[in-house]
Amino acid sequence: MARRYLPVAAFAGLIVAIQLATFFTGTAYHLTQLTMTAYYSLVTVGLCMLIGYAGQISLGHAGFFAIGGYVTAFLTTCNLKLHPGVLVSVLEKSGLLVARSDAYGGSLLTVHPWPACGVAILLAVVIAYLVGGPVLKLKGHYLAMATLGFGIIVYRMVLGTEFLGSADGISDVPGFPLLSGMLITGNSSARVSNYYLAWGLVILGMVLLLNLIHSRVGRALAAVHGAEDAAGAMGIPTARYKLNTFVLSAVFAALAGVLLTHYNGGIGPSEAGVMKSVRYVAIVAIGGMANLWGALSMSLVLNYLSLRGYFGTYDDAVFGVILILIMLFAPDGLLRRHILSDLKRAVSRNPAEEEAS
Amino acid sequence: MNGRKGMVLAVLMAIFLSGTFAQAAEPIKIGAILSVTGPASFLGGPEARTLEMLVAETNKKGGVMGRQVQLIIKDSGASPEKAFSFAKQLIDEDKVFAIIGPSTSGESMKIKSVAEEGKTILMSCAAAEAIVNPVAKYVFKTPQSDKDAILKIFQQMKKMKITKIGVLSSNTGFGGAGKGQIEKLAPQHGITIVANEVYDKAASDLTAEVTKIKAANVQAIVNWSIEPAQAIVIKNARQIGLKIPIFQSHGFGNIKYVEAAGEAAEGVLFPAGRLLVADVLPKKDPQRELLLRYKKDYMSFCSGEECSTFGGHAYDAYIILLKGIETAKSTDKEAVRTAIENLKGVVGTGGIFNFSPTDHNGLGIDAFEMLTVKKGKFAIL
Amino acid sequence: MTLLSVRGISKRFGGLQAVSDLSFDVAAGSIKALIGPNGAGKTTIFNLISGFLPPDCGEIVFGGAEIHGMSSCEVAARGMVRTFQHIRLFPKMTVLENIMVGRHIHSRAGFLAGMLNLPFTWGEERRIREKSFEIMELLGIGAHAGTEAISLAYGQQRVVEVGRALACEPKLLLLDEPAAGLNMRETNEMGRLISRIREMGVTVLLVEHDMSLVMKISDEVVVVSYGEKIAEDRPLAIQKNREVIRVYLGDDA
Amino acid sequence: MLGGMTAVTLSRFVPLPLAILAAVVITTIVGAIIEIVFIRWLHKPSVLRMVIITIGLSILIRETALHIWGESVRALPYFTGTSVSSINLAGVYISSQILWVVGIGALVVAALGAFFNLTMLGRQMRACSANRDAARLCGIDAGNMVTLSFMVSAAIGALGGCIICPITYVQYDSGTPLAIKGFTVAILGGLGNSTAAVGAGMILGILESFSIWVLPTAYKEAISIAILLIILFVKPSGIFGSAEAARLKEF
Repeated sequence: MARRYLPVAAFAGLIVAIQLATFFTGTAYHLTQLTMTAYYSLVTVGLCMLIGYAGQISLGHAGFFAIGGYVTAFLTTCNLKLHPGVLVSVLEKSGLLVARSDAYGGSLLTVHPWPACGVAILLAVVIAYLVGGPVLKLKGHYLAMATLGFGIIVYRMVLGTEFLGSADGISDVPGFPLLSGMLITGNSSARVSNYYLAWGLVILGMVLLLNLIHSRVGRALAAVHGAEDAAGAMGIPTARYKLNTFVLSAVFAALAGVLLTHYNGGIGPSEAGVMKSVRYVAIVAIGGMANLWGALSMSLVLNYLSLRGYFGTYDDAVFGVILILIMLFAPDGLLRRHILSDLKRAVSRNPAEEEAS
Repeated sequence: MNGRKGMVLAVLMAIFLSGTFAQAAEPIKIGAILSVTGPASFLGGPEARTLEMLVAETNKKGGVMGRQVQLIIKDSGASPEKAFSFAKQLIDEDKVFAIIGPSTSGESMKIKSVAEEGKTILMSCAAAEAIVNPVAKYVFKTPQSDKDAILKIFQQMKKMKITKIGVLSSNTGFGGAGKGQIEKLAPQHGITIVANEVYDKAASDLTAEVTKIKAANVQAIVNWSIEPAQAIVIKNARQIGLKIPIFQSHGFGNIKYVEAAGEAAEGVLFPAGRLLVADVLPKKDPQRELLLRYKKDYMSFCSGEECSTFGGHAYDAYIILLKGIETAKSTDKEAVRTAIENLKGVVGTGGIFNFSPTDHNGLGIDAFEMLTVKKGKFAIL
Repeated sequence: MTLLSVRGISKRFGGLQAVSDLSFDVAAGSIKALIGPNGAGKTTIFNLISGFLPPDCGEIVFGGAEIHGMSSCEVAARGMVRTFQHIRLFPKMTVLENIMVGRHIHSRAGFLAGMLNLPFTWGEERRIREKSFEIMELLGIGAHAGTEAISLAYGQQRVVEVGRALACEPKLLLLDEPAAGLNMRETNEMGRLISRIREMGVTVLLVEHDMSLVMKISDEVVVVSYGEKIAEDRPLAIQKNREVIRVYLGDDA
Repeated sequence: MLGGMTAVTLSRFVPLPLAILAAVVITTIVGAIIEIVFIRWLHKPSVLRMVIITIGLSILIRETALHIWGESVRALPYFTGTSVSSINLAGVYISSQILWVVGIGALVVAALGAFFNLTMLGRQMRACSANRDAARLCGIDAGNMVTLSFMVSAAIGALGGCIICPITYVQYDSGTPLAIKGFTVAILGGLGNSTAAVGAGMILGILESFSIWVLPTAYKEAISIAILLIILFVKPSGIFGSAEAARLKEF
């Protein structure tokens, strides 16, 4: 048990250390990108669960992210004052709606972020079940292409749908009020609280996934991944377990989509793009496929660098190159479990060689 | 404990002081968020090159108010989330004086509130009306409004006695905004829309769409897009034997589309700024000199590449900023912002800018000229 | 009492009639062997019974319920567990973990309980672990608990696979060539193990090539050739059956 | 995309047919180099690995093209006639370039068919796809066959890019959507069946064109993907392929 949670504590320490470091060096602006990184990391660890532990690739997870983001963005910006009706008044009485004014003085009546988030997650779950059922029956490149196809369909839908803003996406999404009066928003004043909130969520997600991996279900998933027919013969409902993991990772993606959309104050079709999905897979691949901590740390580094624009106009190319190199030279990922022993071996060998020479 | 606190204070003081001391000699930082790559690279590419050219020019002349200009270009790849991240970074971290861009309306809309919050001037290079309406204190835009372009087209239609039109638009922000404005303005000008089609911005064949329009028996086609698809529209329309006038948006202002469409482009009508027809403008036109200079400079800077109106938007954004600094005689963001808001008669590539607190675009219908294509070249109608 | 009853099942692959109109019963508490020359369709029969393949026609009744058309995991949940001709241990998992997977159908912590690490799962995990150790001790592989299963010697891998199946506490254990690839000593041990499993109250149906093993441990033998049953009898009688001898040794015999 | 771009660049210096030929040759070489550098030396790569490598490569090629050719749109001139000239076939207007596309497409299919059925090399390649190990035992160098198949498909892709780009233009990112559509058509027709692929391509094109009468045009691209998904769910062997053939190609 301690072994499972020790890294979690260490990671939490790292998060606090980073914040303190930015505070004392007066570079708190780094926290903005780090917060965004946290939400992307949520997608990554969910996907890592699916790829690494259930052994199913998905090249369409940006689709789930976009479903979450777009649903909440649409519901919290669509001015229901313009569409009065029985349904609207019923919703208003039930407290699901909120009247607010936008930044330029116009008054709006929109869905409250909490129910919007609920709807977004629910929709992602339903779609994941509907898509996952038939898709997960496929294998190899058929599975890859089918999930890719799903991602492209979502991309095309948001791009072609007028009420989702077409190519412009949706702007002016309000902050997400939490119970304690905290607000998920990109405003600089709420930077520190949002940073902790986002990473707190990631840590919570990690704890949940680590628990799952070490549970009966995690063992069953590993069995399915290792030898599917034998797992079936042991009474493990392989199809259902794969589907559940797919849905679980879709929920992670959708939740990240919801929260990042509130943080950024908007969402655009680029979040649903194929490149985004490929990027998530690339990060999981470098992290070592079945290695949640690897995926998390690579996500932290790469997303942060990308969001700060370090890769310039080579942003997509960088991820393409990473994918190729990893798949060519280290298909098990850079951060695989025995890297420490590899290092030890290398270290212990070197002095011996030096002595010999 | 006290000692440690004191040390922290001292460090912070040092950082603060070094900041103020350095101010005098430090360059003016101007950030630019442009989609140099990605689906809107045809906007961001020329914009980035134009800015690089202008900044090099300014610095060669000794800078502005004795200070050099430092340009920080961030490639957003047309992703709003990156634009958001970069805007935060430029404002909070680089503490830029102003941001030029983003290239697309979607991105501009998303960082409108970031610029407001960060009290930093944003000179958007995107066209959507919503960027400056409602007016945000710090947000300006340089491209002409869709509305004025459409009004210009409708004026022309009145002259040609056209009342029944078919509308095509791409599914981008530009296309959607144009379509919305056409639908809104057409009834006021006695024009009926009998066919209305939206196509994908990456479409490579639009025969089906133009066939549908042909079936609706219209007197003219209006196509609203900025993508290569606009060349495909005219080609497909002519191929199915449709001979009615075709109007394009000001997004047609790139000679490459004329080249791509070849003979089909002949006779296409579209409103545009005067940049495209600079060499045939009358001598007394106030924009002529600036336009010719931009064309020449851009071509020599980019080794032979023709300039486009998109680069012009960045050009205008930059010269308006400089004008603002010169007028305000300071680099105080607030003072410059007020100065820009009251600028009148600034000659740019897109027209003559007259800003006011309620108009952060500053261009009117006279910014447009009705153009056509004659023998593979743009010409004034 | 009959535990498993196979009634007239057939299976066709394209132009090949792999199994045709096959019927036999397995009595509770017995060891039954399924033998036949290579390509007789023995593994296909196993696949049909254990739900890996649906039969084209016919019925399979297990413990009083019709199970044909059920998936392999449903069949397993009803208490029929199989092993594989080519060992299918779970890679990257220790012997202990492999056997713990066998306890799957006797535990119930799902996705939510697992993620939340609910208290009831702690006791459940402990019981899974205890039971798994018990089985490993029984099979004499307790010392390898922490070893990666597929790094063991071949013979031990077979034992682990049987152990994993036993962890399911099956009513009926299907063993697909349990002695394949084992040496003489290991084969004898496997024979003793199978007899012991029967003594524990588990019914066994096995496919095996090693005739001495089959004749030593089975109560009854079914002989198939080209997908058809040609004999079903006690081992001694089978050894004297002319048809069986003809099938195995050719027409000249 | 690569073929089209190269042809456009070359057509400034040499006559059109020569430029296209050179573009096809160059792309073929690039295809071979990619196979040799990235695929050949991998020892029994898993399909997942191959798929991910291919996706990575497509991104890399696209980004390289962006940095070589920039973001602008290019086009080749029409082979015959101009962009407005069209041929009236029983009241239907068809651009002459369409006839070129159809004609060359038919030629390529015929040539492929002949190659696979009549030449030794073609038969060897089919043997490799059916059973790599068995083919190797028969003395066929499977590695060379894979390189060759990469070259052939690269050449055909480049040729396709050249003949279609006067109509659709070519840009640095015009390859990816075509690749997905190509995969859809290949699956639809059953992998490894070029005649059926042509039929499948026509069906897909017709469905897409008609879809705009029912659905908003912007969803047109999604249609082909949706069809791909449905085919994968219902009959992964393709509508023209047999289940037996598909099982042979199971990975």
